[in-house]
Amino acid sequence: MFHFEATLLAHLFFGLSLLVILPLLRRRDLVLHLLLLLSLGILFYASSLATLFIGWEMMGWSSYFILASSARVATLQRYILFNLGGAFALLGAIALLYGFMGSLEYRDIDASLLPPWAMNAIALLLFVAVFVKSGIIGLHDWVVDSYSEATPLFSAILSAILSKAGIYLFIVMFMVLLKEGATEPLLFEIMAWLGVITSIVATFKAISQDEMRRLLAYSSIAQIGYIITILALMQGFALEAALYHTLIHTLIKLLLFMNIASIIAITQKERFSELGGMIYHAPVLFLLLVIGIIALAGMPLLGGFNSKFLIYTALLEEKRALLLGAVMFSSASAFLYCYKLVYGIYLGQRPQEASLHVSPKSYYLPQLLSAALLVLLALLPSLPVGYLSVIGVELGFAPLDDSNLFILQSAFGSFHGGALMGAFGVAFVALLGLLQLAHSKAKKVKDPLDISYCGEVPRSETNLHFGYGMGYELHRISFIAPLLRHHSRVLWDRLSLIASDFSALLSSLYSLSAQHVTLLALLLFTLLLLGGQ
Amino acid sequence: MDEGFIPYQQSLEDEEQSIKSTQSVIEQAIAWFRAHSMFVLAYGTGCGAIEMPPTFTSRYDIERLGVVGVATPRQADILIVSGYCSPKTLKRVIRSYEQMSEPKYIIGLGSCTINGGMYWDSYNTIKKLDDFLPVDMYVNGCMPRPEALIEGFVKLQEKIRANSSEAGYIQYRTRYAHYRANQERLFGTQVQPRYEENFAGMNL
Amino acid sequence: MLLLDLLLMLLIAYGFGFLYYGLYRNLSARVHGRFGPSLAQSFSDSIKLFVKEESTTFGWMFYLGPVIMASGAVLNVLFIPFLNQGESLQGLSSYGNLIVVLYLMVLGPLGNALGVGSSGNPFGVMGVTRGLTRLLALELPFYLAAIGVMIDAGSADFGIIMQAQSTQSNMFAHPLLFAAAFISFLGFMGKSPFDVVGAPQEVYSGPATEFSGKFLALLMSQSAMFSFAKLLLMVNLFWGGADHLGELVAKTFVLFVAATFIGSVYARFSTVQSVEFLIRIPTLLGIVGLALL
Amino acid sequence: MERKVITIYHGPQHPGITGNMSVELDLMGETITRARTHVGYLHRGFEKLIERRTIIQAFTIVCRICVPEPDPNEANFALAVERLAGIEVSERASYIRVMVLEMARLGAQLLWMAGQSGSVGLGTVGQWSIYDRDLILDLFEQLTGGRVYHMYIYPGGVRRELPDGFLERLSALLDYLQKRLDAYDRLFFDNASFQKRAIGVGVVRGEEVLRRGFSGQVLRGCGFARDLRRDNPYLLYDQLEFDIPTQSAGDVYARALVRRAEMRESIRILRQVIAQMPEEGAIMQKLPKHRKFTLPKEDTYVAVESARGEFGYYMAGDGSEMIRRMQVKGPSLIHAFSLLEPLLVGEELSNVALIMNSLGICPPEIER
Repeated sequence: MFHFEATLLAHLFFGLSLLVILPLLRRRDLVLHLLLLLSLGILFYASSLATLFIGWEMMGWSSYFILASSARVATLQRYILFNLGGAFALLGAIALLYGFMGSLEYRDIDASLLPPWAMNAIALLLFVAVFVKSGIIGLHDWVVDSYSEATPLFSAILSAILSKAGIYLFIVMFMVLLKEGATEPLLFEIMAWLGVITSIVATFKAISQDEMRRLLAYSSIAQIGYIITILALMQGFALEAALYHTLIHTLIKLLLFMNIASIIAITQKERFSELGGMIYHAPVLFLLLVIGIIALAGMPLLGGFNSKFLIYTALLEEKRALLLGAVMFSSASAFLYCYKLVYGIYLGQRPQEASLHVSPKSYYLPQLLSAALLVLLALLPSLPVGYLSVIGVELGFAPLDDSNLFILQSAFGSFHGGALMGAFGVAFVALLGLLQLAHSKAKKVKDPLDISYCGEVPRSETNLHFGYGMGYELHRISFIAPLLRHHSRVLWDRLSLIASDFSALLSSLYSLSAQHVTLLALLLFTLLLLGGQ
Repeated sequence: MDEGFIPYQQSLEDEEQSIKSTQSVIEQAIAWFRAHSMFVLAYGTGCGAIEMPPTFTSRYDIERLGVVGVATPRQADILIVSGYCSPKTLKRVIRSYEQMSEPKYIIGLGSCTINGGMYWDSYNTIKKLDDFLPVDMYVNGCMPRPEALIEGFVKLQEKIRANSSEAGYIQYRTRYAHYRANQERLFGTQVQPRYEENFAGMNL
Repeated sequence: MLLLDLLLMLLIAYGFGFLYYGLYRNLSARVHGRFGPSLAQSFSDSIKLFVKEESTTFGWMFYLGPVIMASGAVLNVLFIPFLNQGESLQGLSSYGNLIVVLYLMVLGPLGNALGVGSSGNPFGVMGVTRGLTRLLALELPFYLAAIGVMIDAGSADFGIIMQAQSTQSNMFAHPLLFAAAFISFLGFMGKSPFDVVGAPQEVYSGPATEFSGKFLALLMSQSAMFSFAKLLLMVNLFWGGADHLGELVAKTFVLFVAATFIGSVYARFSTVQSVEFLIRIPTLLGIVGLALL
Repeated sequence: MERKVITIYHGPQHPGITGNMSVELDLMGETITRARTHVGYLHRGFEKLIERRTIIQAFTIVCRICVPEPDPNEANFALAVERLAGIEVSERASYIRVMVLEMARLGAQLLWMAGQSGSVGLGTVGQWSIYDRDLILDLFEQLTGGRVYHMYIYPGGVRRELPDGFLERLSALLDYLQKRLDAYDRLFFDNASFQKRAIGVGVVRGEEVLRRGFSGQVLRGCGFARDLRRDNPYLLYDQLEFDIPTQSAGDVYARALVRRAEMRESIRILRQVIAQMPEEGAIMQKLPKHRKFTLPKEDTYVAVESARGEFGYYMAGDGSEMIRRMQVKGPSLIHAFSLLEPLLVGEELSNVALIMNSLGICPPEIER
C-alpha cells in the first residue's frame, strides 16, 4: 500500500508554482492569483482523489476568471469547454476507481485489484484529462488561444505552471497510484508517439506563427510533448528526465514570457511583422532572451541541454531509436522558431514609426532569476539530480548518480558542465582578444540602411525585416504543409456547429405555443404508457 | 634614371629594391598577403564583363594569382569597372565602392573608362571614370583580352606591394571633396546618400 | 600537459583545415580542367582579411557573432578525440560525449545567426533561414545514424564507440546508417546539392553578406577548423577512429576527397527540394538501417 | 504597420543576374509576390549615335549592341544596308557569313550553358563550356582579328578572306565539340539534380506566347517550331539542311533541351557550310567611297535568328550618307519585361536566376 503524503514531488511542483506566481502577483487580480496558488497547493498536496479533483477544478476556474479580464468570449468558451471535458474525464476515472476501491484516499488504492478492462478504461480517461491539459495536438486550440490572449503576465503563469498540472496528474496517477495496474502497454506506446507527434507538429506550427505568444504557446506544447513521450516509458530515469525537463521548461518559459511581456509593454506590439531591431534599445532584454532561446533550443552551455541530454539517454537506454530520432528531429526543428523569436523582436530593421514606452522594472526580476538559474544549472548540471533521485527512489526507482555536481551522469555517457562552460569561455575570450588586437579596425555603420543591397540603396520605407517571412517556406514543403493547416480547428468548428444546431432544436421547445406544448406532452405521455406496457 | 631604354626586367628589379628599402618586414609581409589574395567584386558593369568568365575559368585561370570573385562589396578588395558607365550604373558602382573595406582598388577595364571609348559622343555615358572614382589600374582596349586583364592584375599586385600613398582609396579619402563635387555635378539632386559620414571610426 | 594537448589539437585542426580547404580548391580546379591556386591560398586569404585596414560592424552583437561561431568550432575540435587510443590528442572528449558534440555543432552557427540578424540585411537573414530550414532535415538522417551507432556501442562516449568498432568499422557493419550519415555530411560540409545557405546566385552571399575584414577572416578560419571537426566526427563514428595521426589524415582525406568530387558534379537543390530529399531518401535509409541493427 | 512582404533587389550588383540589370522582388518568405524589372544601367543611346555616323562609322559600333553574340547585329546591319542600297552579295561571302553566324550561335549557346549551370550552382559545366567557347573565339581571332567584337560582316560581303587551312581547323574543332556535347549531356542536361531544379519551373504555355511576340527558345520550348532561318530565310539558310528542335513542356528544362539540340544543329549546318563553300569567289562587292556611300530615302526591316530569338533592325535612309533612323528590336526586351515579370510571381527566390538565364535575357541589347 502507498503512503503518499506531502512528498518531494509535490514540493517540487509547488515550489515551481511559488517561483513563478509570487513574482507575478498583481494588485488587480491579487485574490484570483492567490486562489490559483491555493488550488495548486490543494492539487499537489492532496492525499485523496477527491481533494485532487477539487484542486484540479479550482485551478481551472480561478485561471478562467483571471483570463476573463483580457480574452475574447470565444477563447474563454473554448478554454472552459476543453477544461470541463478534461475534468469530466478525470471525474469519470475517479468514479471508476471509487467503484472498485470504495475509497478515495490515496492509501486505499490498490491497482492490482483492478480488472484489466477497468484499468484500461481508467487509463484512457486519465489520458484524456492529461492530454487536454497539456494540449496534445488536436486538443491544443484552447492552449494557443488562451496563451496569446491572456495578459502578458498571466501567459507566463499559464505556460510555466498550469501546463505542468497534466504532467503532475500523470505522474501521481500512473507512477504512484496505479503503478501495479495491468494497463495495456500499447496505450503507453500510443501515448509516447502522440507526445512526439505533438512536439513535431507544434514545432512546425510555432515556426509559422507571426505572433510572439502564439509561437511560444506552440513551443510549450512541443516541450510538454517531449515530457509526455518520456513519461510514457514508465521508467525511473525517464521520470527523472521528465522532472528535470519540467524544471528547466518552467524556468525558460517564465523567462521568455516575461521578456515578451516587457517587449509588449515597451512597444505595444505583438507581431513579428510589426517589431524588429529592438536590440539597441533594450540590450539587457535581448541578452536575457538569448539565454532563454539557447536554453529552449537545448544547446549546451545553458541548462536546457541537461534535460535534453537526460531525455535522449533515457530513450537510448530503452533502445527506442525511432522515438528518439523523432524527438531529436523536433528538437532540431526548434532552432528555427528560436531564431525567429529573437530575430523578429530584436534583430533586423526597426519599423519606421514606432514610439517606445518604458518596461516596468519589476519585469526584470523573474527574468534575471531564471536566467541565473539556467546558467547555474549549466555549470552544475547535477545540482537538482540528487533531489530528483530522491523523488525517483520514493516512487520506487533507482537513483541517478550525482557524486560530482559538475558532471551529469547517465547510463549512456556523461558530460562535464564546468568543462564545457570553461572551454567555451576561454575560447570566447581568446578569440575576442584576437579580434580586438587584429590589425584591422572595426568601423561602425551608423545608418542602419547602409547595407549591402546589390548596389541599390534601400529607402527608409522599404521593408527589410524578414520576421514574417521566416519559416514561410515550410508551406512549400510537401511533408510539412499539411501539418500547418487548421485541421483541429475545422474539426471542433464542425462539432460546435452540430452542437449549436442541436441546442437550437432544444431551445425551440421553449418558444413553442401552449397548444403545441400540450400536444407534445400528450404524445410523450402516450409513448411512456406504451413503453410501460 | 638615365634616359633611354631600360630593360623591363631591370625596371622590375629596381621596383623590388625600392619596395624593400622603404618598408618594414611586417609591412612587406602584409603587402605580400594583400597582393596575393585579391577578391574581385562580381559586378559586370559593362561589356567588359564578357571577358571575365574566360579570365576566371579554366582557359586563363586567374585564380592561380589568388584572384577570386566574391558576391558582396563588403568582402571585396578589387572593383573591376568593366567598360562604359551610364550615370545610373555609376551610382551603383560608387555605392559598391564605398561599401568595400580599405584597402580597395579599382581596375578600369576597357577604353570606355579612360575616355569614353566608342561612346565618346554618347549622351548617357561618363567619359572619364577617374573624375568620379580613383582608378588604380587601367586596362585599355575594346575588348581587352583576358591576357591584358591578367597583366593588369599583375601590375596591380606590384602596386599593392609598393603600398604607396598614391593608392586610390587613400586618394578617395583625402580628396573626397573633389570626387564628391564631380559626382554631385553629374547626378544633380538624385545624388547618393553620404553614408561614409556615418563612419565614426569607432573601434569596438 | 592537457593544455599543450589542446593547443596541439587546435593547431592540427587549423593547419589541416586550411590544407584541406586549399586541396578542395585545387581538386575542384582539376575537375574544372585548370590548375587552381596554390595550396596555401585560403590561408593567405584569411591572413589578408585579418590585415585589412578596416572592417565594417553594425554593433556589438555583430561583432560577437563570428566570435561565438569560432568558439563553437574550437569547442567542437576539443570535444572530439583525434585518436582512438592513448592519452594524447584526446582533448576534452572525456568531459563530453557524442550528444554534446552534435549540439555543439549547431551552437556556433546559431550564435553567428544573431550577429547576422543584427546587421539588418535581409539577404543575411534569408541565408540563415535557409540554413535552419535545411538543418531540420539535415540533422534527421545524421541523428538516426548516430543513434544507431550509440545503441550499437551501448554508449554515447567516443572512446567506447570507437572501441566497439575495433573488429569491424560501422561503415561496413551498418552501411545503410553510414550512407544516411554521409548524405547529411555532404550538407554539413556545404557541398552540392545541399549548399543553399550561401548560394551567391540566390541570396547574394547569405549569412556572410555583411562580414568584412577580420570578421570574415575569423569566419573562414573557423570554417576550416569546423570542416576538420566534421571529418573527424565521421571518421570516429563510422570508420573506427584512427590509431595514429597518419591514419587520421589518410581517413579524413579520403572522406574529404569523396565529398569534394561528389559536390562538384551536382546542381544545387532549392531549400524545399533539399528538405524533401533529405527527409525522403537518407531518412529512409537511416530507418531501415536502424531496423536492421 | 504590417510588414509581411519584404523588398529586395536581385541585381544589378548580384552574381545571380544576367549582366547589368536588376529585378525588384517582393518576397513573402522566399516566395515572390511581385517582380519588377529595372533597366537603364547600360543605356548608351546607340540609335541616336548611329544617326550621327556614316555607314562605316556606324558599322563599328553596331556589334557592341549585344555583347555575348555580336554577329547577328553585324549581319542585320549589313543586310539592311544591302537591301536599301541594292547590293548583291556573292555566294562565297554568304557562306562565310552563315559560318560566322553559326559559330557565334554555338559560342553563345556555350556561354548560356555556363550561365544556366552557374545559376544552379553547377560551376563545373561553366568552366568547361567557357573553355570550349574560347576555342571558337580563337578561330574568330584567326578569321577576324578580334575575339569578342569581330566587325567582319560588312555591307557588301565580309572584310577578310579566310586564312589558310581555316576550314580544316574549324572542322577539327567541330569534331572536338561534338564529343564535348556528349560530356555536357552527361554532366548537365541528363544530370538528375539539374532536371530536378529545372523541370516544371518557369512554365510558359498557351497560344498567347505567339500574340505577345516571344521568340527563340521560349517559343520552341513550348512546341512552336518557329525559326526565322526557316520561316523567313536570309543568306543561304534555305539551301542548308537543318531541323528546328522543339519541346512541348515550356519550362526551363524544355528550353535547355532545345538549346542542346540547337548546338548539334549548328554543328550540322557548319559541316554543310564547310562542304559546300565555293573555293573561289569575291568576298566583297565594290562599294562606293566612304563619303559617297548613301542610302536612298526608303526604309526596311530585317531580322535574323540570334541564339536567343528574333533580332531585328528597322533602318531608314534619307538620301544622305548618314542613316536617318535605326531601331533595334532584340528578343530580350520582350522577354525581360512582359514575360519575366509575370513568370516570376509565385516562384521561389532560388529560381530567379534560373529562369532569367533560360529566357536568355541580355541587358545590353534591351537598352542599346
